[in-house]
Formats: sequence, C-alpha cells, structure tokens
Amino acid sequence: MTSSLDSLEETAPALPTTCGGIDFGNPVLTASGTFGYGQEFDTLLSLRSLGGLVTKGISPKPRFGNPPPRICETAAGMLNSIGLENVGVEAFAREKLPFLRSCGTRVLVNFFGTTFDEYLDCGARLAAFEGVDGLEMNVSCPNIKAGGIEFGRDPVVLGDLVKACRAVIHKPLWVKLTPNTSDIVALARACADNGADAVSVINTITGMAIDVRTRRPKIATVFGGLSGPAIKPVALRMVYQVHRAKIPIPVCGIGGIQDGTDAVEFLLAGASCVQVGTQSFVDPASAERIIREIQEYCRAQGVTDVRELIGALATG
Amino acid sequence: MTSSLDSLEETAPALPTTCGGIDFGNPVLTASGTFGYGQEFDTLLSLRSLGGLVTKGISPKPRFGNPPPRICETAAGMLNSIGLENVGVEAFAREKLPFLRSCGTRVLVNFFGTTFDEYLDCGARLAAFEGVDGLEMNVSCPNIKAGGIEFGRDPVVLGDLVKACRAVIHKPLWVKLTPNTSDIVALARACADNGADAVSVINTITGMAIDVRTRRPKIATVFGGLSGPAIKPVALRMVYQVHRAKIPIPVCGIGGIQDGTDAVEFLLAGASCVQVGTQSFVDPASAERIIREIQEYCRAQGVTDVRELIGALATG
Amino acid sequence: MRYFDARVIENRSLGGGYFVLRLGGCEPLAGSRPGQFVMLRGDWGRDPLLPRPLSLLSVAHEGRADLLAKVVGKGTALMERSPPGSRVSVLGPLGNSFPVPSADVTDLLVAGGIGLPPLFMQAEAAARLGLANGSEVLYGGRTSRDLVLLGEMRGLGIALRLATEDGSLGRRGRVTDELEASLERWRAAASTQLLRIMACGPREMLWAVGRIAQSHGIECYLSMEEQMACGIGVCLGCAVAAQTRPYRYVCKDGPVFPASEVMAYATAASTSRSEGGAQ
Amino acid sequence: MRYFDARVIENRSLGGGYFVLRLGGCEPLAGSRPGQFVMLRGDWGRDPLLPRPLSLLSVAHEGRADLLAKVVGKGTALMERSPPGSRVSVLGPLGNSFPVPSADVTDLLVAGGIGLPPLFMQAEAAARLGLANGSEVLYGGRTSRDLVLLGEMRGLGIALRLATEDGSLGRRGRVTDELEASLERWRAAASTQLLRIMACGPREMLWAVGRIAQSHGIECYLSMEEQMACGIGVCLGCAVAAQTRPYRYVCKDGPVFPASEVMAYATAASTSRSEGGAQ
Ligand SMILES: Cc1cc2nc3c(=O)[nH]c(=O)nc-3n(C[C@H](O)[C@H](O)[C@H](O)COP(=O)(O)OP(=O)(O)OC[C@H]3O[C@@H](n4cnc5c(N)ncnc54)[C@H](O)[C@@H]3O)c2cc1C
Ligand SMILES: Cc1cc2nc3c(=O)[nH]c(=O)nc-3n(C[C@H](O)[C@H](O)[C@H](O)COP(=O)(O)OP(=O)(O)OC[C@H]3O[C@@H](n4cnc5c(N)ncnc54)[C@H](O)[C@@H]3O)c2cc1C
Ligand SMILES: Cc1cc2nc3c(=O)[nH]c(=O)nc-3n(C[C@H](O)[C@H](O)[C@H](O)COP(=O)(O)O)c2cc1C
Ligand SMILES: Cc1cc2nc3c(=O)[nH]c(=O)nc-3n(C[C@H](O)[C@H](O)[C@H](O)COP(=O)(O)O)c2cc1C
Ligand code: FES
Ligand code: FES
Repeated sequence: MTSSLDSLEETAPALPTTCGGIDFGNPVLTASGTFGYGQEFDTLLSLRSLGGLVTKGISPKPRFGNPPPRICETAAGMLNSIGLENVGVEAFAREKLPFLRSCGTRVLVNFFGTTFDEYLDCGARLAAFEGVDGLEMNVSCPNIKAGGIEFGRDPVVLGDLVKACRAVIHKPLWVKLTPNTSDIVALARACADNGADAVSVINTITGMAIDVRTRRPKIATVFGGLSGPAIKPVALRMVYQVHRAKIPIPVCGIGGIQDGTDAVEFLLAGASCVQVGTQSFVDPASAERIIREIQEYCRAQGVTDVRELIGALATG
Repeated sequence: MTSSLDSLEETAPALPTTCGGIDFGNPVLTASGTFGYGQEFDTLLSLRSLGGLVTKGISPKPRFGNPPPRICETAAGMLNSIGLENVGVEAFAREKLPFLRSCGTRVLVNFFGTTFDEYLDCGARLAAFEGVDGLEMNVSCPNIKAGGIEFGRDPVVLGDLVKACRAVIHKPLWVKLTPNTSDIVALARACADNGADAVSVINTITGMAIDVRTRRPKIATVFGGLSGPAIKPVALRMVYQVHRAKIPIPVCGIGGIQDGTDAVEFLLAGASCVQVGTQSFVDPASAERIIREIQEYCRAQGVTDVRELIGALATG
Repeated sequence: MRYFDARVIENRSLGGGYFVLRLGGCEPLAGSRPGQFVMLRGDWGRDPLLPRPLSLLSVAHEGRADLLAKVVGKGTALMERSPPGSRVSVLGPLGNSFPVPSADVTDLLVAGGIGLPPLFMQAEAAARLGLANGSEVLYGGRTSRDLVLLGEMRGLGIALRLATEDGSLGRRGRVTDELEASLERWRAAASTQLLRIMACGPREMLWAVGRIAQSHGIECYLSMEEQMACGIGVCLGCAVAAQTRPYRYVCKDGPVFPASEVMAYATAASTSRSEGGAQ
Repeated sequence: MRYFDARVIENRSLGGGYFVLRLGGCEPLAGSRPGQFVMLRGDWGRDPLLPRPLSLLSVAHEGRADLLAKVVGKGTALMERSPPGSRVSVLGPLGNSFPVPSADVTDLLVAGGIGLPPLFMQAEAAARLGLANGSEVLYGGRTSRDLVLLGEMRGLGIALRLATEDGSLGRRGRVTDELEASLERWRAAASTQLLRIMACGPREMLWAVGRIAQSHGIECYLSMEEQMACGIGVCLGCAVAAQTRPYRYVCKDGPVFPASEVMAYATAASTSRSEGGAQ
C-alpha cells in the first residue's frame, strides 16, 4: 500500500485476458504445428510465461503424413505440407500429455479427422483428458466422403460438424477457420450459431512453388499451406471482418505475427488473444519476447489493461 | 546461312507467344495500375522490348479515387486502395492513346464499371479504338446494385457479366479474376463458358494493416489490395489450378513476379504469359530485365521455344 | 529523370540517427533543383521491398550527390549501415522544386528536423546566385542533436536562426516561434522587400507555417511527404487530400505545393473515411 | 541445446564462394560432437526468413566455434558478407553425430564439396584421441577451388586423398572412385582391421557411397540434408523418405543415419506423389 508500489502497479499493464471460455495469463499463445507438444521448447523459453500453447493437430490414429519435400521458403513466408502427421490420440495421452499437464500454461489441443465420426471420436476423447484446457478444431482437412473438399469451406457443412462436435465435447471448443474462402464471416457465423466458443483466424493459405531447375513442385504434394509475415495483412483483415460483423464469439488472431506490434494490430482488429506460428521457427524464443513487447507498448501508450486494446481500432 | 549464324539462332530461344487471341513478342507484360499509361516508363526501359502492357483500369467517367493514405508497405508486399482512380474513357482516348498507339508494344486496356451498363458501355467504347489490342476486365469492383459485393466473386454473376460484355466487345477480351474466392476454377470456367478469350490470374488479395501508434488503419479505406512477392505462392497455385482443370482458355499469370525465375514458375504452372506488377515500383526497369532472364533460363535449359515451358510442370 | 546505379562514396554519421550519404555515379542528377528528390534502394533483398524517397541535399559535379537522412525504420537503418562502395539504385531527379531565389524577394526557409535537405539545397542555390544574404534559414528540432550541418550552412553565408524544443540550442520553442519572430522583425523594419516562405518538416509544423503565412498574407510553399511506391505518378499512392479534385500527387505535382493548395488537408483528413474498392 | 546470440569474430574467404565463419560467444556449443549442426540467422530482416542449418566445423574453448559454408543462395550470401562484429543468433548444438573414432576401426571419411565440415570435425576428434593415422579423409569436388582447408587437415596428421572432376587437384574423377581405390588397397593389404565409412555431400554422392559400402558389406553412415524450418523436430518438415514409417527427421533422428536406413530414399523419392492436405 505504499505509494511506490501503487505507481509500480500503475505502470505494469494487466495482461490477463479471456477467450472462448478460457482464462489466459496473457494474450499470447503458440500456434498448432509450430510448437510441437511444448516440451521441445522447454529449454528455449519459459513455457509458464506463455498465455497458452496449442499442440500439433491430433487425429484418432497416428498418421505418417506426406512424402518429402514438405516445406519450402517463400518471400516472407513458407509453404508446408506436413500432411497432418501426428502421434494419434493414444500416444498423445501417454507420451505428451503428462509433460503438458505440468508445464504451467494453458493447453489447447488441436484436432481433426477425415470423417465426421473421426472428429467426434477424437474430440470427445481428447476433451475427457485432464490437463486439456480446450480444443481447437482444425477444419482445413480434406473430407474423404465429400471428394476431398475441406470440411471448413462450406458454412453448412462446417456448421453441422461444429454442432455434432459441440454435443460431445464438454470443454471450450474453438474452431480454426480456413482463409481459402470468399466469406470468412459466413464461416465464423456457422461456428457461433452451432455452439463453438471461439474462432481461430486464420489457418494457412493454400499456395505453391516450383523449382525451375527440375520443373517440379517444391513441395511433393504440389500444394502447401502458406504461413509467415507474408499472410499477415490477409489474416488481420479476416479477424477484423469477423469482429466487425459482431459474431457473438471471440476471435483468436493468427497469421504472420513476428513481434509485439503485430500482436497489438491483431488485438486492435478485434482478436481477444493471438497465436504465434512460423515465427517460432525464425526465433524460438519469440513468443516470450512478444509478451514483453506488448507490455512495453501498453506502458508507452498508457494502457492499463491489455483488454482495452481488443477491437479498439479507430475508424471513421 | 553460315554455320556461325545457325548456331546463334540455335542458342537464342524463340520468345513469341500467344494468349487470348493476341500475339506477343515475348511473354512479359506489365500489370494494370503499376505501369500508368506506358509513357511514364518511356525513359526507364524500352517499351518495344515488352511483350505488352496493360493500362490503369479505365471507367466510363473519370474517378477521383479514395482519400489518402492509399498505400502502405507490408512484409514482401504492399497494400493499395487507390479507389480505381482514372481519367475516364474520353480523356484516355484523347490524352493517353496516341502515345500508346506508337509505343511499339501490345496494348491491353484494363476497364471496369460499377454496374453492368457501365461495363458494357466502357468496354464497347474502348474496343472501338484503334491501338487497343485487347481488353482486360477488372471484375474486383464493388457492384453498386448488389450491396457492394464484387462482380467477380460469384461465378453466376461473373458469367452473366462476361457474356454481356462479350456480345459488345469485338476484340480479345480477358477477365482478371479475384483471388478472394474459395474456388478460382469455378470463376475461370464461368469466363470460358461465356466467351472470354483468357483469364488473368490474379488480382490483389484483400488485406489490412494497422498503425498501432494511432490505432488507425494504415489505409484510409481500412481494406486494401495486397500485391508483391508475398502473394506469389497463392497466385501460382491459382494459375496451376485453372490450368489443371483444363479450362479451355489460356491464363495470364500475375502476382509477385520479381525476376525471370518467378516468371518461369508461372509459365511452368500453365500461364501463357505473365504480368509484372508491384516489381515495377521496386525496379522500374524490371520487366525488360525479366525478359532477358527468361531468355537466359531457356538457353541454360536448352529450351528453344518459350512456349515449351507453358504447363510443363513435372508432377507425379 | 533516369534510373541508374550509384555507389556510396562516403557515409558520414552526424549523430542522433542523422547521416549524410555521399553518392558517386549520379551524373543523371546534374541540374537537379532544390526540392527535388530521388527514390533510393540498396542491395538489401525484399525487406523492405519498396524504394525510399529522399530529398536531394546537394548535387555537385562529377556525379556526386549528397543526401541527408535520419533513421526512422528499416530502410533508413539499412542506409545508415551502408559502407562506402555499396551499390544503390537511384530513380531521379523527381518532382518539382521551390521557386528560384530572386534579388527582389527575401526567402524565409523553414526547416523542421529531417525536413532540412530541400531548404539546405535552396540556400545553396541562393548562395550560388550571390543571394545568400537575402535569405534566412529558420531551423528547428527537438534538441540540439536534431540540428545538423550548421557549419555547412554558415559556410554558405546565410543567416541561420535555430530553435529547439528543449532549449539546448538557439531559441527554446518551436521553429514557428522563430518564424513569428522573424516576421515581427521584418514588419518592425518596415521593409518593402517582398517576403516568401518555404518550408519542409513534420506535417503539424507545415500546417502551422501555412497558417502563419496565411495570416500575414505571405506567399508560402510547403514541401509535403506521403507514402510512396513509384515516385513517378503511376501508382497513384501519394495523393494529397486537398479539397481540389482530382487529387494531387506528392511525387508528380509536388513535393512542393503552394500552401493555399494543400492547407485544406488538415480538414480533409479529419472527414469521415468510407470503405471503398481496392486499387 | 540452447538458443543464443553470438558474434562473428572472423570471416575468412577461401575463394570459390567458400568461407569460414569464426563465431565468439558459443559457450553453449561446448561438447558438441562431429555431425551436429546449428540453425543460424543473421540480423538481416525477413529476407530470408528462416534460419539456415550449418554443420559445425570445429568447436574450441572460450566459446569459439567455426563454420564452413558455401554461397549457394541468399542466406549464405549474407553470411559471407557479414563483417566481424556482426550479431548472429544460434540454435544448437542440434542433431546426432558420427560414431566415436576407435582404435579398432579404420574410418574412411568421405566428403563431397561443402559436405566437408562434419568430417573435418570427425578427423579433428580422431586427432585429439591420437587416432588420426587410423583414418583417411577422401575429399572430392568439381575443381581444385572446391577443396578447401587442406593445410588444416594435413595439420591434423590425417591421410588425405583428393579427387576433382576436372583433374585440377588429386585424382581426376569422383570421390567415390577414390573410395573404391581405397577399399581396393585395404583389400590388397589383406588387413583384418574393421572398416567404417562416414560420408557427407551431395545426395547423389551419398547414394553412390552407400551402394559401394553395401556391396562391400561395410558399415556406413551418411549425413543427410533436407529443407529445415525449426531444427528441433517440431515442424516435421525435414522428413527423410525412407521406407520405414513413421518418417525419420534429419534434425532430430539425424543428420547422421546408418546408410541402410536411408538408402531406400533413392527409390522412395521416385514413387508417385499424391496431392494431400496441408500441414
Ligand atoms: C518527397 C520526400 C522526401 C523525403 N526526403 C527525406 C530526406 O531527405 N531525408 C529523410 O531522412 N527522409 C526523407 N523523407 C522521409 C523518408 O522517405 C522516410 O523516412 C523513409 O521512407 C522511411 O523509411 P524506413 O524504411 O526507414 O521507415 P519505415 O519502416 O517505412 O517506417 C518507420 C516508421 O516511420 C514512419 N514513417 C514512414 N515514412 C515516414 C515519413 N515520410 N515521415 C515520418 N515518418 C515516417 C512509419 O509510419 C513508421 O512508423 C522524404 C519523404 C518524401 C515523401
Ligand atoms: C544438417 C545440415 C547441415 C548443413 N551444413 C552445411 C555446412 O556446414 N555448410 C554449408 O555451406 N551448407 C550446409 N548445409 C546446407 C545449407 O543449409 C544450405 O546451403 C543453405 O540453407 C542455403 O541457404 P541459402 O539461403 O544460401 O540458399 P537458398 O536461397 O535457400 O537456396 C539457393 C539454392 O540452393 C539450393 N539449396 C538450398 N538448400 C540446399 C542444400 N541443403 N543443398 C544444396 N542446395 C540447396 C536451393 O534449392 C536453391 O536452388 C547444411 C544443411 C543441413 C540440412
Ligand atoms: C509447419 C506447420 C505445421 C502446421 N500444422 C498445423 C496443424 O497441425 N493444425 C493446424 O490447425 N494448423 C497448423 N498450422 C498452421 C498454424 O497453426 C498457423 O495457423 C499458420 O501457420 C499461420 O500462422 P503463422 O503465419 O504465424 O505461422 C501449421 C503451420 C505450419 C507452418
Ligand atoms: C497500386 C496498384 C494499382 C493497381 N490498379 C489496378 C487496376 O486499376 N486494375 C486492375 O485490374 N488491377 C490493378 N492492380 C493489380 C495489379 O495489376 C496486379 O494484379 C497485382 O498487383 C498483383 O501483381 P503483383 O504482385 O505483381 O503486383 C493494381 C495494383 C497495384 C499495386
Ligand atoms: S508515388 Fe506513385 S504516384 Fe506518387
Ligand atoms: S527441421 Fe523442423 S522437424 Fe526437422
């Protein structure tokens, strides 16, 4: 209660935020597929300092993924076509979850299936585990029964999938939207209308690169997902579109975040929290640095609670 | 007929190509909105060396465009929201066309309207001018009568627009597709089915950026079009998707081309020619350099005719 | 206007993030006029992507050209680190220029911070015409570190009035205070000599200078800045929001504008902004 | 494994695009083993974006580490131009290593071009254990300019057999010809000493080495390269297409693999490639 303490409190902004039914110590999470199962980063940054982490996407059974080459660099970005390789639900629970339970940060498990049933099965099983704070549905997966079209492209299919999953998942359920759409708001609305707790915006944008020497695609599967700073303007636009449409569930902003300024842009555009993806490859300690930079921004701008920034874009 | 001449001819690859009813001396054009009306570049490169140029988009009447700020830089790209500012058909014919007629390269005029009637009116008047080799329809414009949704987003609307324009335009008619879609092939097909001669793939991707200091959008109109190397993987993917779908009209590839290698990637993916956009700001002489670099690539690879490269991607 | 390669001959740090780049190989810039600028890009890959506009500070014989820049972001930071020998591409000279110095007119050259280069070059032009003592440079910055090239300007024989916000050099206050004081002096001297104001600096300063000029009925030219992509009038990115339509462009109608033409901006910029189509 | 900042102490050009970066501040690399690598990134903005994998050439006391690299693209070009004092971020040591030299075994260390570093470090390790004369380095390149650090290797007291495709230094031909010749010599000598092959270099060379080892029934280790993003097993980008499933990763299961495990690649890579979902 001394005045010096008071003034200290005044200068340190409050960082806690809430998104999709989960309380986070700060708004910075790490993105699925770019942070392994957490443990890999244990010596590189303080996992406890993170708002949360999202695991690699899990499917009911282990998957081996696509043949190499699987990644290539592009201008301010990269393409990947890992092919949703993962250890499967069982191995995840056995080998990865014990560490995650004790790592001191919020854990969202990203999951997917290739049929409705796989989604339900996988989601329900994952939600039942202690130590899983929430689930993030990756709907950018080919729907085997519908000719390989992604589940997440059609608002109707997406709504049905979310509704079905919602019924069996009794934990916070986020849905990660694909940017390969002409109407991100329709996708977000389908999620909100069918009981999702939040939307994660965005997954990778489908892209391609060619090795002119061999005349072959640089990625064995021809197409890959574009991520990194290159996509930030598109991601930010989609977050803002969803926010502006007053979809009644919060948004987690993802795409090309490299520093605190990028993260603040997403918050201003309407994201309640953000995820750092490709940047963890560029600089494995970046998520922790980004938290510090958000804090510095708040101090410099006289923002006492980071939540003041959410949707605070000035227009008009 | 001396042997030295023969061998010279052997090493110089043939560059002429045809796309959408127009013969070009080589496959490199400059993109609409990034090359003014040609004259501005007269002292910066040899206009004759170009395959062709595409003018700034023309509307029936002059337009003043959007308030500033109109552009900002992003990671390996830029956003623009010029607001389709242009001098209008009449001033174009009076002030710009005489130079274009004599500049020694193919001239495509990019055009648009805000209603069907404006498109027809504008297209028909432009097509009637001598010195206009072809028209490129920009369909990424808000349709005033349909609540501001872009004409080019819905394949049905797009098909109707193309059909109507086709009926009154008796010159090669290209349609420039928007990448803000979940199905570029459906858009290309709508163009082919309704009489377009080629599709230009792609226009800018809608994006956004925020100045965190002022908390305002960096572009006055909030949204802008993303161009530059950042979008190349997306553009290339869309060109390849259209090519692979065996749409019966050729593709002109556009998006993030910086050098000969980039251009060759587009040709391999199925483009019959390419357009250089933002790169003309980075290096105003780049289109000419890119032609040289394609030539060098062909020499190094033993390609005697640049058309051998079109769609020559090796897969499987 | 030409597009060519030049080389850094010397890169002189002036402290406070300011530096003078001396370029060689700039023969195409011969005959450039004060106020004109170049688009400059180093050999630095795609980050940043676009060239940066920089005003000419001085253009000498044998292809030598000087630029004065300040580190504010990535591009200027990379320039500051360019060692002698670095290759840069240059597009220029671009844009229009300040009115030519004249014996009949006293020019008050008002520079705020990094707005100095075009006014320095204007002062140099005046000196060449033997008119340096007919003009004054009024130069303001945050602190003394923001006031650079003072010796060079004194060497031109031009009167130099300084202002810093923290009072560390010259008058404590803004350069516009110095401008008011100058005008006061001229009025007190009851001189019949015509006055003209030319200014370059932060936008707020330009509006203030413009308002002062307006209130005194003095001819005034402002050198404006906007984000630029092409520098040659094709991208239409650098529109100045004046009330006149069609828009005017910093790169091809400017960067120097009669104050009366652009003063409307201050209002225009605060009107509501609609969302519109791209391009 | 740690992520830390280091500084370039010396940047020595060896000609032909090869250069040795000597880094200071690499205490976390103490104890690194031959074959291990680091992910390295300079202070160069977003172009290129990802760090680059480089094998360790040598790690000494007081935080000194040497890397040998060759300019092949943007990242290596920027490294080559990094003056002493430049800051680099380093993640490492990463990956596994070659088997430890042993008095019972003669190691044939086969290096192709820029594949030298891990084998150089292995030779250095052998020398430290007093086993340098139990091993040979077989080193091949296009021309004599591709064979670097020869003096340093001779200094280790290890036998050095060279091959160049143009015959400008050592045997005219490929390093695999040299390997065949070596094996021939060993066979002729009717030695009972166990032989072991370790190799790093272009992929085609590795397959050739692997086939030779197979045909002679000799234990063989290949150090592989794949495109990498993370270097620590999380992006799953650096999968090696061996016939075994699940995939193995260069960064965490390698870069050194028993040849038998990865030889399948040559075939696997030519099987048809289906289009699949992203990530
Ligand atoms: C006609 C003209 C002439 C100019 N002459 C000079 C000159 O002689 N010397 C000089 O140092 N600068 C000059 N400038 C400004 C200079 O172009 C910018 O400072 C430069 O482009 C910034 O590039 P950057 O990559 O360092 O910063 P960026 O990374 O692009 O921007 C960094 C920060 O600076 C801000 N910023 C960007 N541009 C400007 C600007 N124009 N003014 C203020 N803040 C800006 C950005 O919003 C951002 O916050 C001139 C500009 C114009 C239009
Ligand atoms: C485990 C490991 C250890 C390595 N150790 C070393 C080392 O000690 N010294 C060294 O010089 N290099 C080493 N490399 C290779 C080095 O990582 C690449 O040369 C480097 O990443 C290229 O980066 P760049 O930006 O210069 O080229 P890019 O611009 O990325 O590529 C330029 C061209 O080189 C090709 N290329 C890219 N990577 C490779 C590659 N790995 N091999 C051959 N061609 C490639 C690209 O396809 C492209 O055509 C190692 C690679 C791995 C995986
Ligand atoms: C190598 C890699 C693997 C990824 N794997 C997944 C995944 O399994 N599930 C998922 O929903 N998103 C996955 N993503 C997408 C990221 O979580 C993120 O949405 C995307 O990369 C955009 O963010 P960024 O630009 O910050 O990387 C992956 C991305 C990369 C680069
Ligand atoms: C400043 C600017 C203005 C543009 N104006 C137009 C236009 O008027 N009509 C049009 O069809 N495309 C326009 N475009 C889009 C380009 O022609 C091109 O499709 C796009 O920039 C992608 O190519 P790039 O990455 O090579 O720039 C414009 C692009 C830019 C950057
Ligand atoms: S900078 Fe392009 S029009 Fe002025
Ligand atoms: S480089 Fe990421 S898993 Fe190996």
